[in-house]
Amino acid sequence: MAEVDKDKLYQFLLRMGDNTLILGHRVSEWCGHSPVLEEDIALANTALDLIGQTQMWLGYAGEVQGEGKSADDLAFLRDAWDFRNVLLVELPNGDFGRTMMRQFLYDAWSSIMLGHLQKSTDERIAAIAAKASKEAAYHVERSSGTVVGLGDGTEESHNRMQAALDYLWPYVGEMFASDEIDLAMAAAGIAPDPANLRDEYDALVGRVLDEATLAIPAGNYVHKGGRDGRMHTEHLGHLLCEMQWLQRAYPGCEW
Amino acid sequence: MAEVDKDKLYQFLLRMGDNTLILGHRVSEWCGHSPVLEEDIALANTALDLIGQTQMWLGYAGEVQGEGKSADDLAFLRDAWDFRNVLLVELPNGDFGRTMMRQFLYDAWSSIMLGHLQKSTDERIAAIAAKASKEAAYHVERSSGTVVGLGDGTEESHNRMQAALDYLWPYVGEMFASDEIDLAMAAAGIAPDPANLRDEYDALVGRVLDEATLAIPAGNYVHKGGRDGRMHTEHLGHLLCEMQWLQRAYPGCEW
Amino acid sequence: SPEEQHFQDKIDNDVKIEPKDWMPEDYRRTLIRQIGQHAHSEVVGQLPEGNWITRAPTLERKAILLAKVQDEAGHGLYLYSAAETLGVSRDELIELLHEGKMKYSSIFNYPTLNWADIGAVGWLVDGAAIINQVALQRTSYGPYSRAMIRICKEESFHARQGYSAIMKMAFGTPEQKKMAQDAVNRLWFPALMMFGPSDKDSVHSEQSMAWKIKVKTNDELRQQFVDQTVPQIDYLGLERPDPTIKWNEERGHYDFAMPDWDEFFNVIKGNGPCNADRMENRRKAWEDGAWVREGLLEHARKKAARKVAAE
Amino acid sequence: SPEEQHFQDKIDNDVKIEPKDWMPEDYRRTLIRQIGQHAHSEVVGQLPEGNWITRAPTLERKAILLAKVQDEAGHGLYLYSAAETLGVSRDELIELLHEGKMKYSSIFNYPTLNWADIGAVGWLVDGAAIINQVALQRTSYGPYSRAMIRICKEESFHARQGYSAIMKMAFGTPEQKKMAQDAVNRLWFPALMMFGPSDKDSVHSEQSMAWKIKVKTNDELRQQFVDQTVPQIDYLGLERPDPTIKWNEERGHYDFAMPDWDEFFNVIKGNGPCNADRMENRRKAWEDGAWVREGLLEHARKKAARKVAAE
Repeated sequence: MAEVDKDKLYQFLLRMGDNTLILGHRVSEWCGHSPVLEEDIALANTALDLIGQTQMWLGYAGEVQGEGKSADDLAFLRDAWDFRNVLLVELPNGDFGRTMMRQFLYDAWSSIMLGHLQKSTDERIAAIAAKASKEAAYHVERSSGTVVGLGDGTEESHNRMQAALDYLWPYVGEMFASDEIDLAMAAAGIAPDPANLRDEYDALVGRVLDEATLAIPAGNYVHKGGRDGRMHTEHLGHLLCEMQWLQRAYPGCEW
Repeated sequence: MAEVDKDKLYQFLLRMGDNTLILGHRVSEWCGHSPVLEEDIALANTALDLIGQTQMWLGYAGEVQGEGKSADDLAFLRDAWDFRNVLLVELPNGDFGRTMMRQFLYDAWSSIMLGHLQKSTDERIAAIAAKASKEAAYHVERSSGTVVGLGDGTEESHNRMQAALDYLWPYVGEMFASDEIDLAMAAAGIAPDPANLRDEYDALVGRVLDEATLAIPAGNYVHKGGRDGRMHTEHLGHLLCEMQWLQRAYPGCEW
Repeated sequence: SPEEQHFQDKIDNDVKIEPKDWMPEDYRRTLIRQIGQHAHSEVVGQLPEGNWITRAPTLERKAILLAKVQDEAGHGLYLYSAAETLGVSRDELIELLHEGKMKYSSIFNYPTLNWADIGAVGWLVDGAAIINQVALQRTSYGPYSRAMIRICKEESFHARQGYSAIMKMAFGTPEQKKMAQDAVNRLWFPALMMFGPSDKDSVHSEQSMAWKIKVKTNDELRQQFVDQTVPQIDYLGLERPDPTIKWNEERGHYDFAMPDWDEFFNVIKGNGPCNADRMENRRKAWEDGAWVREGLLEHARKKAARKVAAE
Repeated sequence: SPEEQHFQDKIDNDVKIEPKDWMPEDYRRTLIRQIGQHAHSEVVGQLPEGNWITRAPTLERKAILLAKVQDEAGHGLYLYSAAETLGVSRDELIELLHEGKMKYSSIFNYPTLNWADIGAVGWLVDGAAIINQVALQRTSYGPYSRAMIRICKEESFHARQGYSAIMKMAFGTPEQKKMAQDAVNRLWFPALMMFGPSDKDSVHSEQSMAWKIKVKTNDELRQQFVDQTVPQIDYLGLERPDPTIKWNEERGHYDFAMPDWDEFFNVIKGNGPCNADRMENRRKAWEDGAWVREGLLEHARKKAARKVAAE
């Protein structure tokens, strides 16, 4: 493995782990409230996989950082501005359609990204990706199925899915934004330059949305600011109030 | 003023202050989301009055407790089980109808209670009540007007107000539950026995609901557990996550 | 009738009744009620635990809780399937629940108020459920019995995890220990209520015992729960939530106080601390999800039609 | 025409135009647009501050913030009333807003992300607003001018409170200071945008100046804001959010960098960080409240009818 700036690697790992942490949290909010029992099970399962991935990503991030922090420390004791997830995953669930569309847009990226990361020069990352890839492949199969089913369902379900896509699409671009951290990872063979994944993504997403009879909205404005922490949405702070409550209110406990 | 157990007086003050704190918080959640601009103003004003009353009640509670705690310490650094508000005020806002019905049911109690407290043998309490009474009189005038307007409005508004009343009514009784704390306050002339306020309350509420063409639901089950802290609702914990976030995440700051 | 005789003979000889077998209408009705309630309990039971998923204090605790809630939804599925073998659809059962015509376990009408409640739910509530369910593995209706066997395995795992979670709390900081005590104090009597009224007041018991829909009496199961749980409370160093609990050498069992049955019947009637919220939540989920169920159904129809057209 | 001449004479002589006076259609239209946007800004402006009301760190801060938001809603009322004198109803204006046909100040499409943002909004955003509004006290349309006079008094109170709040942060713990810096960094350029595009790119400016709907140019007002604010930033011990800021002895003003006007026009077009959420919130509030407005209206009708019947 080529030499790489430790802080950049740490930032990269935060991006991976914060994505799964925050999305896993959002998905877990559905618990007991989904449209049908099979979906309660599937959503809990997705959240569970994402939290499991978080433990691996943030666990490794803590090691790389070298300040003795555990995955839990990173998850529960940072404030919003230190989170590095893309904005897409912190958006509120909205209706079931918006949740599943967000899941699909993320799963498509994640399955591609993890595929590449299996070939990472960093063995730890390759190992995490190998495990997470299997889950991601299952997730994207499931969420694309739901997007197709609801997009090509009734008029109402079609309209709701189109509205979800319209709302979420401006947040997709951030997953492919490259900065110096990405370039350093790419140079060291640790991770692909996200910009290079876009074609593969567009092909996958295009095929599914096509089958779902949904149209990618016009306009190419991209909302960014999550993966570099420059400007999260207002939603993240509220999410953290809940997520971090116990660790904040009772610091220093074992649970 | 007769001798009174300091801890009982402290508990009594918490009950008063936690009611206004939690209800003020709930009402403030409406900010910018109410049905019409005049209501945004009115709700903000109500919340503001209630927070002002909280400062007085909890400020005095801290003094009586004698551990050097400020009103802010009591508001932001206790966990759910230490709160002594009635369950009614911690219930979620629901629709605007439920919020205004809850407000009316509370305002009616509050205006009566504060009227009696103006004659408290405890001068501090009498002074707080004198100030708060004026606000409460205005609040109950306003909320009863809205309850009448919506109860005796369209069929939909009538049905929604009746549903709100059906949901909230089982929480009314707790405001009139007496325990040894209340009896000690009554014996010392500090506060009335809440049980003795019920007739006055029923007369006021009955008159307004009558005009609103709303029917008090049958069944006399009473939900309790807030004012003695035995069993709050699940809602209070979530409310505190938000309300106490900054004080918990950044302890020991001045704001 | 000879059918009835044959049916009762099978039961008496511990031969399982299967869906296609003849069975008395009352047996069918009683089973539908019992299995349906059991299924609803699994589904509604997601809510009090779900209440803490977003506040789980560590990633591992969150994962454990998610896995548990997922299992419970899965149990709901098995049980609705078992009920369907009796000729009632899942949607019909859900409708009855939402109309207030079917019940679910009264325990889920109590709130989860601190993190230790999550441990206590696993330990006490799942612990009580298992005692019921282990007995029900021998129930006379085949599909129900098989569902119970499957469910019991997972439940005992949950109960162990719950105990380990509350152990952390009981042996933790003073605040954590206080949470654990608070949880046990609040959940003890509701857990005892899970076995139903005393045998002398139990409406359905006698016939159910004869049909082996029930296998042990409410009071037998409750005693078993108390005997198993009191030493655990002691081990945790917590105060017993009922000061009258005392070992009775003669009986070889703990004596204990019965829960407040007035409260129990009030909860059953809908007056529990959370009944209104639980049902509001479930109804809203169902109504909000209508477009999803309809959309997916319509898609399946379209797909089938396209397949037919292509053949 | 003589009417036009008479109208322009009044303007030139600083005689206020009143609702019943003759006025050119374009003047009326421009005023409706400007006052309406201003009113919408007050209403939408409740949202970014409301975002922190439930998290205000002390009771006093919560009270101050509630009072401020209440004032803003009140300003919305005055301004809708001023617009109504021009023959457009509040409901019509709100409908235009919800359809995306009217705008509100682009600043409210930026998020409030930490508690210091609340101080910074009072100090920078209200500070910028006041500079606009002080100038507008001399605007030619009477009701608008009077609304501005009333509003300015309250706004300057808000700006002082905001500054005092951010002072606590800037002089507080390192984390608090970091919050203050973060807030200033994020809100500085959006605050500069509040004065609108540079004079050379401003579409409506020339005619508006002639009609004294505007009294100073965008760039004049922006310079005034910068000159007033930079010393405050320095006093707080915060880094200047724009490293090119520099005192220009010759001009007697600070030099500074213009905001990214591409970003500005994107926000105006609906692509700001919060546009979609703000409008979703406002539309939802309006739709959810329909039954309330209808109910109260119907009650008023009934009451009036009863009164007539009784007479």
